[in-house]
Parts: sequence; structure tokens; C-alpha cells
Amino acid sequence: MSKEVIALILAGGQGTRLGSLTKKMAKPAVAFGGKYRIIDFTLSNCSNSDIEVVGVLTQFEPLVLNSYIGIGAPWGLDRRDGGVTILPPYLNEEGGEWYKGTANAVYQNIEFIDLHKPKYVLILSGDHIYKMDYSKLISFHKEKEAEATIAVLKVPLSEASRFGIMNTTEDGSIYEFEEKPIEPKSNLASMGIYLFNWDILKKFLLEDEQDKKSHHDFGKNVIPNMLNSGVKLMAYPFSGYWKDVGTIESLWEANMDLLESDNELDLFDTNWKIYSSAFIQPAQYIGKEAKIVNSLIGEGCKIYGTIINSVIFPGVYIAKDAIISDTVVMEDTIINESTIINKSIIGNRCEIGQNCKVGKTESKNISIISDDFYMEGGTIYV
Amino acid sequence: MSKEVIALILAGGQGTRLGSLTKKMAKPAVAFGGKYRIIDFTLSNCSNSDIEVVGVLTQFEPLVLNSYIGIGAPWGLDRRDGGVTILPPYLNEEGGEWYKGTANAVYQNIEFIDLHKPKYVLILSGDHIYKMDYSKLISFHKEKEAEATIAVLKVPLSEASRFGIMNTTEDGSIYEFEEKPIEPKSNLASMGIYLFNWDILKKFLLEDEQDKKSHHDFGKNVIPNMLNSGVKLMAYPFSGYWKDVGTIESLWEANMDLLESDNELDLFDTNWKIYSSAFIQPAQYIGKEAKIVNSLIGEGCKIYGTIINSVIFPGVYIAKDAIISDTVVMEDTIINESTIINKSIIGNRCEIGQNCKVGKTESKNISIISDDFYMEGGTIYV
Amino acid sequence: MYSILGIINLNEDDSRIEELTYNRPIAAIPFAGRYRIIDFTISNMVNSGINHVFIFTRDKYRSITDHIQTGRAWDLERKNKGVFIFNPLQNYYPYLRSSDMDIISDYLDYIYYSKEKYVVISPSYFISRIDYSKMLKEHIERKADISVAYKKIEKETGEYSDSDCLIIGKDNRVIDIINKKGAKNVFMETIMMERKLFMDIINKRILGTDKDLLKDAVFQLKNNLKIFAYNYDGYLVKIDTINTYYKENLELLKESTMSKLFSDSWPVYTKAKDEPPVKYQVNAEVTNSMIASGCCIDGTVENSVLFRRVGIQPGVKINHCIVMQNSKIGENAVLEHVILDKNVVISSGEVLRGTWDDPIIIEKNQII
Amino acid sequence: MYSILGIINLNEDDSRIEELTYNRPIAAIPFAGRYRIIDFTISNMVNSGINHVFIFTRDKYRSITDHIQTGRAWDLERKNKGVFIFNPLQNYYPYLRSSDMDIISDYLDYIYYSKEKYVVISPSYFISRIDYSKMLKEHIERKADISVAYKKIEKETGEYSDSDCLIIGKDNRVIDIINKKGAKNVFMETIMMERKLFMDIINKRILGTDKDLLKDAVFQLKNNLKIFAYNYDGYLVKIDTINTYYKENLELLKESTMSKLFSDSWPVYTKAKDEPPVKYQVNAEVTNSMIASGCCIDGTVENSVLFRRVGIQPGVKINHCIVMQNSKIGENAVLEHVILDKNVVISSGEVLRGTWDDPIIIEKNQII
Repeated sequence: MSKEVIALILAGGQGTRLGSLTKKMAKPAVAFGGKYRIIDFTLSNCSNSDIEVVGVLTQFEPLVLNSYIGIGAPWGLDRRDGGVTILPPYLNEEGGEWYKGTANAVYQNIEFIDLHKPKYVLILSGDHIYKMDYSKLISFHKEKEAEATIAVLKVPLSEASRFGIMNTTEDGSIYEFEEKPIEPKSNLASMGIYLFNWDILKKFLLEDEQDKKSHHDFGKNVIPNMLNSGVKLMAYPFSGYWKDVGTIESLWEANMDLLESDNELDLFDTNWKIYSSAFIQPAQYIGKEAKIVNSLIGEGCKIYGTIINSVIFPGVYIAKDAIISDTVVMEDTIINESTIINKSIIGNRCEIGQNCKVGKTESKNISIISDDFYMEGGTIYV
Repeated sequence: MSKEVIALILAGGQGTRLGSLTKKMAKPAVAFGGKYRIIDFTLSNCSNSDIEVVGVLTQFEPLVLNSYIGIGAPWGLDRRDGGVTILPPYLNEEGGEWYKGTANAVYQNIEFIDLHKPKYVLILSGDHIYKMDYSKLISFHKEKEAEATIAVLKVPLSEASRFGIMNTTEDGSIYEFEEKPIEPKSNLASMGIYLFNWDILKKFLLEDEQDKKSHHDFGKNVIPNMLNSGVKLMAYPFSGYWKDVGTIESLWEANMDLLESDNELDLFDTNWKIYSSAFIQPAQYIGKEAKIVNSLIGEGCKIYGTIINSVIFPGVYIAKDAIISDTVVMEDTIINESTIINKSIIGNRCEIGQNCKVGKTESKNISIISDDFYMEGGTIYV
Repeated sequence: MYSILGIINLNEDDSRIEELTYNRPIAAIPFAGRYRIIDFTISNMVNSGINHVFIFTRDKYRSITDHIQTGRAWDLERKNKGVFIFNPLQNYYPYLRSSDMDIISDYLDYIYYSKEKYVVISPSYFISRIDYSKMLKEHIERKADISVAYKKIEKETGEYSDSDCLIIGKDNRVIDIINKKGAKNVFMETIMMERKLFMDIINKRILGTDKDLLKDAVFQLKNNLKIFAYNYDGYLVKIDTINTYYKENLELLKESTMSKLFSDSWPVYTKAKDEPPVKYQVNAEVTNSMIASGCCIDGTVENSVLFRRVGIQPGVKINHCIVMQNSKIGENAVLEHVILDKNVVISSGEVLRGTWDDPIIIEKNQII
Repeated sequence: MYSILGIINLNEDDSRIEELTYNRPIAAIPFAGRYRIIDFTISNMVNSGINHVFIFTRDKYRSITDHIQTGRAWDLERKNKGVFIFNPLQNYYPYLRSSDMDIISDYLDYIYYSKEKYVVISPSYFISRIDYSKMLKEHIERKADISVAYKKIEKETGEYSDSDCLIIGKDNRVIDIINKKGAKNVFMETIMMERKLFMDIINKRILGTDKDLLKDAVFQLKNNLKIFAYNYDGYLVKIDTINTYYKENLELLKESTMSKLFSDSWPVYTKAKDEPPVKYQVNAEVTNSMIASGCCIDGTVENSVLFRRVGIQPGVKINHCIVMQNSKIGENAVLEHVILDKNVVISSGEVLRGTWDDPIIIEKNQII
């Protein structure tokens, strides 16, 4: 069956800037927001936008991600035709190779794309946190009769030099693309979300593959080549929450953003639910001496201590007299009595002993405790 | 959740001896029996044996196989926990490599196996045609308190030198394994079906990986090493139809075997159904001048000609005055008027023009027409 | 694209086809070798881009539940949408059955919470290949309040004798509906409107709706609302008598008829049964017949339709027969103009001869 | 391992808990923050290795169908097995409802075509953690014809006052069943036997079975067949009165009670609802309470159970309350000893005070 649009999620990155959090898993599988994994946002966006064929391009430590995505049921992507497909590199008659760049990863899956005979291909990143109705982007693309459309976000001009910047004419068509310009001419930053007419994209991918000097990257090679060749590129303006959680700091910040009372991501909005693979946990229990303020607490937690401005994932146990603030605690971790934790990210399945002290509120840095760590009672780790 | 047994199906082979039939797909995805793909037999055996976690190890041209298996629904393997998982090679912190051999393929998936905490691991091949209740093999293994059990088939002693032969004591325990012995001491051939205690297998896989001289193969390395180390290996006697369809001849033969009135594979047995991804085709139509004898015909075919001793897949059109005998015709192929085909395998989506002549009944060889081939009218191809 | 909620209304008169409907509604009668009648309507919906389907049953709904299961065969097993079967609530006694308005109104909250802008209501017993997305396009272009589908019949035939017919004005507006033999514009009982209007009609909140049957309530509004007729001109049969059931099945053996109902671009989906291919044995002689998978044939079959897993033994001769799933015909039996329901066993040597206009019908599970 | 067909019999007396069962059977009442009562029995079956479950409803089955859907939440969406809901066929009028024998016998062919050697029949309103595989082990070891589960109650409590009790002989054979206040061996209405025997009982093909209720029919056989009592000694409550419903929910706030019902090795499954984590806002003061996901709390909550997506505004004080899904409590409202059913809205400043033995109950969808 032919599908009008198929989406490809680039989820192969190793995420080295997330340090020990991505030692044994791909970045999109990292936990976020007291319940979710980063890729839930992109998958839920696809599902809510009625996109029925989604390929997830993986190659680095895909096990956790694969087993998390499973058959795609939590996102309604367990379809008879299409649904979600994991796309790792493979061997063919000429041998095989790992994905060399974002464009090469898509190039290696041309056959998969052709199978579904799509008119458009939507290229997404698996490690961005945002809510977006892609069907509106698609309508925009059709209306403008574009050949490629790039979603852009207005950033403060002072920060524009950290992004790929799109310079557009009045009608939104892109005439120039500058990667991290020192003197930005506009504040429209590329969100790394591309919609292409498949026939055009395929042609450029085939050409790019031949180019020995290419990095095989959308931002560095394919988009500039398209611009040079006169392809009709449009900028689709997006407004709303968007965050690339590629670093420890941005991951922590994105979690803290959720605690703002007027946060734009609004996880409680029933019109654009973020789906997630469910935990099998009873309701959380809050003990007699517990105190919880301005925090998100997941299912199955048992809280006997104090929690302030923090995000606590399912199955966490916080003993009495423990004080947690400005901190993210991931799944099934145990924090023992009288331990104080500030401005930290504590990984999955850790146990922190009694009377420990982790992190410092006034510190610039986020303290990280990686998965499965056991911390002796009395330890000071700042 | 822990599962007692998980099955791994080795489906990575390129199948070069099947020639053009496996140019664009892995061997287990090759069509068989007028409806099925080779891997349907192993997957259905797993499903009927109540094995709920199945990993399919692929690396060569997995696209057709992946999209065929999908979420595993046709085999009842679309489970919330487990079900069927495609396992290609992947990158980890130390880089990554392709599967080097059957044992190395399993070695590279130790983490996947550990995730399910199985007691036993069943190693299967994706390109054998047979029906087998693995739960009986598992009971046998437990009863005998074996550490490894290998399914064996009695073959004529004259042919034994073509197989891996198990020499056993009276109680079925294996004391010697000989790969293709010139003077076989027994006629018990290994079927390439292994049940291991996972802790034992894991230990041997880790050792084998260190061995620079190893081929990383179960038959050549792991099993002999186990024998040498005194692991308790049992032979599980199987009787019934079994065929390795690794060559054109054996694939053709296996198809023809289905036409024998007393064939042991019995596709019509409702107690051990072979599941397959369904075709969306109406019932077949047999025309006014058609003649069909001793043949299997799939859904959605339109038959106006004569078919003798042949296996015809869904969606095939056979025009009037065409004569097909001792032949396999795969999906959606069109055979035009007055064409005569003998002893051939015609691939998927071919069109054979009028008045062609393909194959020869008295020939020793099977004529092959590969997928998507268009043959001009009047061609003689013998 | 605007979204449509599909509603299949199984409030269908089965009194003239009762031999086949003792234990099933018309929707569940096997048709064309491997389908149930309802498959065609569901497939039309799916092929029209509808992914949210409500089936309202009236009685004998077990076979519908068994057939539809989770809806996976139609790709209608979905997280938030998909297919839902609504059986009449137990507070309705059988004598109230005739009111589809009542049955639907009990489940109105499901329609309320659906998000589709439009609904299309269709029966199962009209087998067609109607494209509801085309119907919607016309509906929107004409700014219709309600659109109803009909087919213009060229020759006068008896097949639609009990159907309602539309009287259509020049601008395609529906003037009236009549039940009259020989009328030309056969009303397919397919109705499209906005979901909100539909809820108002079911709630009888609209002036003038005091009827128990949905179609009556709709046409009662013909003066207040703009009801337009949508002209469908493809394959159409109405299966509500034994006679049409028998003849329309065999009519499909004509290439020209079959190609009107089946094509790659408009597939008909049905539940997969994991049957092997058809096995033709050494004595098989099959001509001009439609054979479903899993059959095993060792006799003579002419001008017939065989459903799944039918067994034909050597020496058997069947002609102009419809043989449903899992029936077995013993050696040397001769059957002409016969309909065998499911799981029938015909003993060796048995001879049954009906006629073209009066076929013999053997009920489910009989041993003859 | 021998296979068991699980049968959940929802023929349960709801007359003493009617405030919560106007629109739902007992099985569908929310319990313990995120479950429905039936979740515990289904999860027990799944955890015992049962993968084929039949649910026989009696009435008000809409909420059961909505909750179970395809069974995926319990991993019971399966090709050939899984979970099936059987509603009473329409030919039964409400006054015949009391006979579970009749309801089941209408679907006997499904039981006939099942392949499991054994069946276990269980109600939903006994919430336990019974392991049916252990029960089967004893059943086989004792060579029992029928096994029935009971719990020995140490102290005399009112909670099981309307339950049947077993009189058990020394060899664990059941001597008799009585309905008597204060008896010790509470019969959990859980019955195990071979599937064939079960079919015979339903068919009333066994000498002496002339009863309409399954449990009566079973115990009528006590002299002809070997009926053994299986002793279960874990968590057990029977939810068939408002009083037990209210107290047993709050009882779960005790660590010792909660850990008897919930553990990682015996998970309780339920339908996922895609709710976000609980949001505690700046004015939140929550102690000794169970809170389900999706709640948003900006007030004071003590000794209470909050189901999913409950909203608590600033200044609110609730104590000893059960607040079901999606209810909203406006600013400064004060609630003590109150049960709010689903979708209730309590206006700002409202004060409601019940007592421990007589909690106030606010029905579904009310605005107070």
C-alpha cells in the first residue's frame, strides 16, 4: 500500500555529551520527565499527526531502544501495514557499512522507503523534546508547492550563532543557509525537521553518496546542495517549546522546565498526549511525614522524605528525612534516610546510602550518578 | 519478566547456492509451498510450541524478511513482552562488527538473551522445512538432565557422510561428533537444532570469542568444545519430514514433495498449522477450459490453462493453452497463452510471453527465472 | 482531508433469507468464496480512508464478534480509533428491535466523544465498491446537509424489488423516497452528514423527527434540510433473498462481473484463516469455478463456488452449487443447484438436484 | 505444565453496593488508585500462567468491554487464545439473569473447542493473590474431582458476613457449605476441575445437578464426587458492600497491608491510560495517601486515595476520602469521609463531612 508520508527518525547517535547516561543505550532511550523516554515525544508527534509509517534508524547500542519500542503498541504504531520499523545497517551483495552520517543513513534505507511509495519523506531527530503537529507542516509544504520544507524556530538573535540559521525572503522561501554564523542575518534556527518530496530527496541522496568529500549530513551537505541547485526550499515557522537535549545541562534544564507552572510543553494536555510504554506499578504512596512541593512524581514511588523542585521516575523509594531538591531521580532508585541531594541527575536502579550528600545547589554543574550505582552511606559527592 | 525458553533463529545467511532467488532477500524469506516463506515453518513451530520470545538474527538483505515478519502477528508473536525481535549486528562503545559465524551471531546478542533471563536457549535455523514440537524436545532435555541437546534425524547410512553425524551411547548421550565423516559410525544426522542451558552456552560463547582460530560456528567449534569439556550432550531423535532447502534442487524437491498424496509435511493438518502473512486476494478462479491435476494453487490465481504436478503461488495468471508441469510459479507472475513450462522455478512478478518454452522434464537441472523477469514471446529457455 | 466516522447499521430485514440466517445476521453470511457480506462495507470504509468504524448489531451478533475480533484484518485495531461492535443493551426486549434509533442512542456518548467531523451510515447487505471519500467531496461541494447514495438501474430487474427508491429533482436534491417495484433510483441506505447533525437526529432533537427507523427520520427532514442524492454507478447487489444470494454468487464466475467487484486498487479485506493452498488431486476436474484456499478436490466441480476447506471426494459431480466452509462431499455424490451451509457432510452416493430458480439449501452442520 | 482455562464469572450480587453499581458491575469499580476490581483476578490468572480467559458478564457489561478492549494490557491479545468477553445472549430477559448456568451454557461450544485440560472459575469481587498453578498442583496430587479455594479467617469480622463457608473434613474434603455469620472458612467462590467435568455440570448431564447457580450445582455433587478444599492464606477482601469498599481502600495506606497485595513478583496489570506523572504544586501538602498518575495537587490531602487525573485546588482539605478518576475539587472545599465517583466536580468552598462508618457518596458526573 502506498502511504503519502513516511517519517524517518534518526536515532543512531551515540550521545557522548550525555556521558555515562548513554553508555549502554542510544540517546533517544534516555529517561525524561518522570515517566518518558526522549523518543516518546517524536513518536507521539507522529502518532498524533496520523503518520502511519515510521522508520527508526539506529546503530549504536540499540537494544534498550528496540526493546522499549517493541511493536510500537504504546504509540498506536503496531499497524498491519507499516507502523514502526527499526532500521539498522545491513549487508547486501556488495557487503555493508555502518551509517556514516544522517544523509547516508537515509541513503542506506532507500529500498525501505521505496517499499511504501511515499510522496513525502519527513526526517526527524530522536533526541528533541517538543510537541508538533506534522500534518500542519505537510499542509504548509503542499500549499507552498515546496520541494523541501525545514521547520524553523525563532531564537534570540544573541544566541543565533549557536544554530543553523535560515535566511528567508518575505514569503518564507529560503535563499541562504548558514551553519552557526558569526554574524547571523536572521534568527530563524533550523529544528532539524525536514520534509522532502521523495523523488527530489532520492536524487540528492544518490548524488551525495557519490561525493567523496561529503560528510553525508543533511545540514552540511544535502540542504546546501539543494539550495545551490535551485530546489524550492521553504521555512516552516514553529512556535512553542523545543529543546535539543544533547547535553547533561540541557537534559536537566528540560526536566526543570516541566516544573514551571506555565510550561509550554504541558504534559497534562489531553489533546496531544505523549504516549509511553507503561510501567506495571501501583499508585504512588506518600508517607505520613513526607513533604512534596513543585515536583513531578511517577507511579509506584514510595515517598517518606522531602522533595522540592524535582522530577522523580516510577518505582523510586525516598526514605524519611531525605531531602531532594532540583534533582532528577530515574526509575527504581532507592535514596536512604537523611541523604541530601541537590541539583543532580541520579540514574536508574541506583541505591544511595544513608547520610550521603550529592550535588550542590549553588554549583554550576549538574552532579551525575550513572545507572546501577551503589553509593555507600555517608559519602559526600559534590 | 523471565521466560523459561527463548528461541533464536539464524537467518543471516546469504544463501548463495539459491542463486538469483536470494539476490535481494535473505534465504528464509524465499517463497515455498504455494503460500509460505521458508521461515514460516520455524516461526510456526515456535508459536505452536508456546515459545513466546523469538529472536531472528539477520544481517544480509533483511528488508524483505523484516517487512514480512513485521510485528509477528500472523504467528501470534506480537506479544507485549517478548514476541519476535529482529536482531541485526549493531555498534557499541568498542565499535561493532558483522556476524562472523553462527556462534558469533549469538555471542553478539548475549545482552538480548540476558534481558529475558531464560533458563534454556533454543538455536534454530531459518531455512529448514519441518514441523516439530519443541516443547517435547525441551521435556526430553529436562528429563535427561542434559546441558545441551541436539535434535537428530536418522538418514540412510549411505548418505550419512553428507551430514554432521552424532555417535551416541545407548541412552542417547553423545560421545562423538563427526562433521561429514567418510566412514560414518552412525546414521544420526544433526538437524542444526540445539537446546542449551543458557549458563553453559554463555560460558562457551565467551570462550569461543577469545579463540582466534575459531570459525565461531556451532557445528565446527562450540559443540566439539563442549564434547571435549565433558558437557552432558544428548541426542533427541526426531522422525518426520525435514529438509534443508539450501540449494535450487532441494527447494524444488521440497515443493514437489508436497504433491505426494502421503507427504509427511501435511499442510492440511489443523493441529499444527503453518501460519503465514496473509495475502489480500479473492478466491482463485478456474476457467472453463482449465485442467489442473495433482497441484497446489494459491489464492487469487486465475487459471485458464493446464497445470500438472506444480505449485502455483497467489495472484498468478495462467492463460489458456499454457501447460505447466513439475514447476513452481511464485507470486503475481503471468504466463501467457500457449507457453509450455517444465521442471522450472519461476520467480515473483515475472511475465512470460506467448509461445515460450521453459525447462525440460527429462533434464537433470531445474530452470530458474528470477524475480521481475520479462520474457519475450516465442523465447526458448531450456 | 476531512475525517469520517463509519457506522455500519445491521438493522437489516432477514425474513426473506431466513434459511441462511437462523444463527447469523445477513452481515455474516459467507459470500464470494472467502468473505462475509460485511467485509465489503468495512473494506469500502477502510479504502476510503476511514479508520474509525462503529458496527451496530441487532441480534445474533455472536458471529459478528467472532469474525471482526480485534479488527486487525482490516487494519482497524488501533489505539484510539479502530472498529467497535455495539450490541443492543439488555434492557431492550426483542420486540423493540426494529428501532435502530434506540440501539444507536444507547451508545450516543461514543459518537459524541469521536473526533470525526462527518459520519457515514451504511448497511451491509448492499454489496458495492462505493468510495465514501468521493461522496464526501460531493457532499461538501454541494453544501449538503445530508447526502444519500443511490444507483440508477437501467433495466427493470426483480433484484431490488423491496428497495426504497429516490425521487430526485434536477439539482440532485432528493424530493421523496418511495417503495415501489420497478423504480430506477435504488437507495443504497447509505447516508452521510455531519456528526453533530447525526447526534441531533438520533436524539430526536430536530423538528419533525419522531420516527423509530433512522432512514425514516432522515427523510422526514427533506423539507427542512438539503438532502442531496449521490450517484454511484459501480458494482451493486442487494443480498436479502435466497434468490439473489444464489445467483449473485454464481454471477461472479463471469470475468466481467468479477472484475467489477475485485481489483488490486480496491482490495477486500477479511479475516485470515491460515489455510493452505488448494490441493487438486489426481481425479480433479474443475472448470468455471471459484475455489477458496484449503479446499481439497478429487472430483468434478463445474460452475460452482467453494468456500474454504471444502473436501470433494473422487467421483463427485457438482454443478451450479455453493458450498460453504468446511463442508465435505462423499464419493460419487451428485449435487446440482444446491447451497450447502457450513460444516455439512454429504454421504457417498447422495444425489441432490435443485433448480436455477429454486436451489436446495442444506442447513449448517447437517449430515445428509 | 498442565494448561488451565480461566473463567471469570461476573454473576455477582451488587445489591449492597448499589451506589457504585448503577452503571457498572462490581468488577468495574475502581480500586486502589488505578485498578478496576476485575484486574486482580485477571492478573492472578496471567501470573499463574493462564493465557486463555473467558469473562461471563451478566449486565451493565459496557464498562467491562471498554476496560478489557483487546486484552493487550494483560498480554491476553493472542492469536488463538487470549481473553474473550461473553455477554448474555439477547434471548434472556433480565428476570432470568440470576442463572449463571444458563449464561455459560449458551457459549458452551467455546469451552468445548478450548484445548486446556482444566478450568478454574473465579468471581471478581474477592480480591486476592491466589496462585492457581499451586491450586492445580494440589488438585492433581489429591486426585480431586473438584477443588474449591477458601481462606481461614482468624478473627470474626463482619467483612465476609454474607459469604458462604465451607465445612471441611480432616482429609481436606468438603463436607458441606453453609451461609452463616461468623464462620471461619470463607469460600472464595473459586472452583477448579477438568474442563470436561465442567461442561457436564453446565449441561446438567451429571446426576443431581438441577440448580441454576453454578456453585449450587457444584456442591450438590459433594457426595458423588471428591471435592477438596484448597487453603489460601494471603491477602483477601470481598468487595460487595460500600463499607468494605471504603475501608479496604483506605486500609491499603498501611504499609503492611499494601505489601500483601502488591509485589514485584506478582504484578497487577491494568489498562494503561497515558497519564503524566503526578504534579505537586507549590501549595501541596500530601501525607499518608495513595495518588494515581495524572493528578494535579495544590491543596492538602491526608489519609486518602486519589485515582487518576484528580485535580485538587489551593486551600482544599480532604481527609479519609476516596476520589475517583477525573474528579475536580474547587478551592477551599473541605471533604472528610467522602467517596467521589468519577467525573465529580466539587465547587469552591463546599464542605462535605461523612463518618468512618457512613461515608458520603457522590455519584458519577455530579456537580456539587
